[in-house]
Amino acid sequence: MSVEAKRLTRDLMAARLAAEFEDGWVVNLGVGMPTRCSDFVPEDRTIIFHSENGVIGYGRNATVEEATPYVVNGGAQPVLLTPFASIVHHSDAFAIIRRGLLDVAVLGAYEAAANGDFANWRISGRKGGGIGGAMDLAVGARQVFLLLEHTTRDGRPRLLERCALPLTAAGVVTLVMTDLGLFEPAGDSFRLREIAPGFTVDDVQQLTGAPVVPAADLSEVTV
Amino acid sequence: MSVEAKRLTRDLMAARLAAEFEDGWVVNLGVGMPTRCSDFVPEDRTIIFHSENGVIGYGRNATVEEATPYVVNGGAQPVLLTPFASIVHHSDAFAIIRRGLLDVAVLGAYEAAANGDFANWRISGRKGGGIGGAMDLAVGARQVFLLLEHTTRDGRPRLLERCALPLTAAGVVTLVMTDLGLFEPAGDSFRLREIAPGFTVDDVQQLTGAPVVPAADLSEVTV
Amino acid sequence: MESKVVASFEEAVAGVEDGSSILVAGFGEPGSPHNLVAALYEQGATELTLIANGAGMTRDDGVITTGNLVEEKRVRRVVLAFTASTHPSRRTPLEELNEAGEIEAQITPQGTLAERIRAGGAGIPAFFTPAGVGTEVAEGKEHREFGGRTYVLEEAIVADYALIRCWKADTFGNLVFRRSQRNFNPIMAMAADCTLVEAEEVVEVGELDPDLIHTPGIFVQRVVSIPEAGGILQAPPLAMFSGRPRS
Amino acid sequence: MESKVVASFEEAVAGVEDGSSILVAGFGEPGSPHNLVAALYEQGATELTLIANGAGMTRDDGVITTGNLVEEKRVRRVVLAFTASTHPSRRTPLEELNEAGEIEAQITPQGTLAERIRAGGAGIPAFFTPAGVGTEVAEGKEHREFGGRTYVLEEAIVADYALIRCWKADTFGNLVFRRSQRNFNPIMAMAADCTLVEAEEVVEVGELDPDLIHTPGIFVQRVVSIPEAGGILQAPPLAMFSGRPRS
Repeated sequence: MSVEAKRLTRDLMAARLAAEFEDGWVVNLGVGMPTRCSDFVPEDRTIIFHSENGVIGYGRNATVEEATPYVVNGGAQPVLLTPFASIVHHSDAFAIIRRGLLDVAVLGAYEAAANGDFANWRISGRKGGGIGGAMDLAVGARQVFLLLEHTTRDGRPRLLERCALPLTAAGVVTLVMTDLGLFEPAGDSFRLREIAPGFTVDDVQQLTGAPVVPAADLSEVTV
Repeated sequence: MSVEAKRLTRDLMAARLAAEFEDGWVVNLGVGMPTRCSDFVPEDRTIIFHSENGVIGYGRNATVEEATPYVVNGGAQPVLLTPFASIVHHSDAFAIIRRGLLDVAVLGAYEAAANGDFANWRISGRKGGGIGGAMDLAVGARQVFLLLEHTTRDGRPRLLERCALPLTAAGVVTLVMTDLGLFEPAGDSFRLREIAPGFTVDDVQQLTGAPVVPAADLSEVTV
Repeated sequence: MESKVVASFEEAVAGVEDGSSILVAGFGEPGSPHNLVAALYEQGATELTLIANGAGMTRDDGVITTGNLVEEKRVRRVVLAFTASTHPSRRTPLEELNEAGEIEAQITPQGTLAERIRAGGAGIPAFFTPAGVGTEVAEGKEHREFGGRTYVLEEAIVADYALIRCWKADTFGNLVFRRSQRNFNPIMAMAADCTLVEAEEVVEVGELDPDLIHTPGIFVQRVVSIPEAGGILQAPPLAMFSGRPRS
Repeated sequence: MESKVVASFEEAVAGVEDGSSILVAGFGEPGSPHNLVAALYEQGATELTLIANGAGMTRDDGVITTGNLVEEKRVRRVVLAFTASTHPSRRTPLEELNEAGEIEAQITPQGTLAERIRAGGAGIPAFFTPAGVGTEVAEGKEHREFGGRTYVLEEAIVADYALIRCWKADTFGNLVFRRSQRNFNPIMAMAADCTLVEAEEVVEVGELDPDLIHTPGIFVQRVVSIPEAGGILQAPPLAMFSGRPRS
């Protein structure tokens, strides 16, 4: 690992994942890092952001001046409405999810597994947890993208062969963005599509709990 | 039967049944004669008429001049809205029914039985039928009132010990208004509470397919 | 974002395949998609499944109804709350085909029908309901007690298409219904893979209050403006008055 | 017809019995009935069951939350989508009581929670849903396949009371919510035997467009005008911004 190598910032991770959204997609952003994605939609695309509280068609996060107590995203943060926005109640918001209308749900996670499982609702050793909308989103959305830091605070890998924590859903993850790169769960390994500038595949492998297989067209993460 | 005895008119039957509604009741009126009841609410009471198509709080039937294509009751007839009206969709209209918020459903019927069963969806000898909202109303409303002619066109009784036609619901009817009087299903007989002017209990018994037991305080039907 | 507005009813129903399942909204006149039904009639698709409140009636005033589709044997199956007339003296084409065994007619209580459609639109495959217990319509279905009361299991309805009529639509497909027009429309819009809408007025995005929109545009695929496409704005009323002379 | 408006939050929560089950609406700040929660806190009812999105947090700015009811052991059971913090460094009173076995905490996916409440309000006792299949929350529950996919049976939630916050109410109890305020409010209003509402504004009947009313007044028992009762109109926002400096 070269001395100047720096992990990707949260904004860079969010922006890179937002670049995956295709024009016209319906997208749900989970609490935490994922909610940043609505700030980074490429200008040539219209994304319909859906949130669990029933806002269909919000846009970027509001500034302190723009914020109102009436419009928030799934992370309860103030956002702006688009002109095509509509509002439904909580039950109908999840009807939309289960009906299969979401092109992608972007979720945070504690652990992502090579087999597409993920865990994001209970911290190790704790009783209870926070499921929120994640289990509905994980089974309802056509794709699940994860956005998480590659390692825990004490340096242990979050990308694993199999999850150790209780699952949120099994076999649903299609793309994983970390501060070290962009990955696809490939069964027993993670396929590394893009890598953070300054890091080598070997650097990434050492911080990952499952085999990392670089893609033939591996490139650096750029936005 | 005295020569001058006349069966009650449809308006009189509707008006008599409407007089049973208590102030503040939520009431659903079935297709046919029952929809007339909203024209005969006593002036000292406010009734919240609910219809299957999601109109909560309509009032009397509209005149030809007042009618709009936008406001109809459960019989698809133009009605007026009250100032406290609200609109929901069909599924929520039936949510209200099943949730138990209706004080009474007034329904038409082919047959009413002494045990509280009734039949109003399939004509004898025909295939298929018209259930409409009747089965939901019959199990959801706190009470079911029936409004029907006492006999068929060829003079056979519609009030029976047991229904011959396929049931709409079992054991739910609490009051039956016919053009001969006001009855309560009493298990094996009908209790006659009020009788059409000019008719005797014996007249009524001869036109009824179950025992008719006059109430101790039997009176004439008046509105 | 591309507008969902198409220029004609023909264009709206283009591509409806033989064998499609179709939800048709409306309760009485309000919210009935007469223009889309007429376009479907012209379009020619056959072997259809129709899901609606009723589909029995034909009219003699030139307005095409689902009854015409039934009469011409374009429908092989119906799911309805009314499969026959409730008046002994009236008979519908549906009833005659049903008695002749030439159509499959499933009758379902109206509230169960609405809830099955809503469940389909909500990704709920089945639910328990009290309606119909102890009657013919519950025969052969699973029964279960909850809290001492008996309920019957009913399965969700989804369909290939929904034909919808609304008051106002924007170009994104957000819909507003006026008064009794709402009825089955919002839930049917949710339950179809392809939702086709005839609107009394089409406006630009941003003109509808987000709090007033009854159907979010993500449920809608195509929108036709009735006045711009030259459709019937209001069909002549059928015998809608209660018969009491009012003045 | 009698008005449903009462003069104070105290009057609204009067009679809430020990052992009651209570739905508390809100998602983040919008639609959270802070004044009714504070009045319930003062009222003293205990042995409560709370059903809400979360009930973990207490605040240090004087705003009373359901977290305070939990902290003072007035709650014996919760049904929530969040029973513990998702941040390792934070701990809530609920989490501590839960670990000590002093409260019964049922966790349920948020969509399942919303649908269970909606089912309760719709007289549907149980339904199948795909959420949670293959995870801990589905353990011990009935599973069934529909169309080749596995679903889990979930039961409806009804409650004695619902605490609701809205934008406008009329004296009949018709309610309108503004934007994200809607969230759980309309479905919780349907699922309670007694629905208590704090409204940012109370108007006369006839002032609200029937097409815009989100909750019909037949679901509502008592209404309090927040400004007239001297309540908190907007609680100070908690840390709601995403952390990115914006200008």
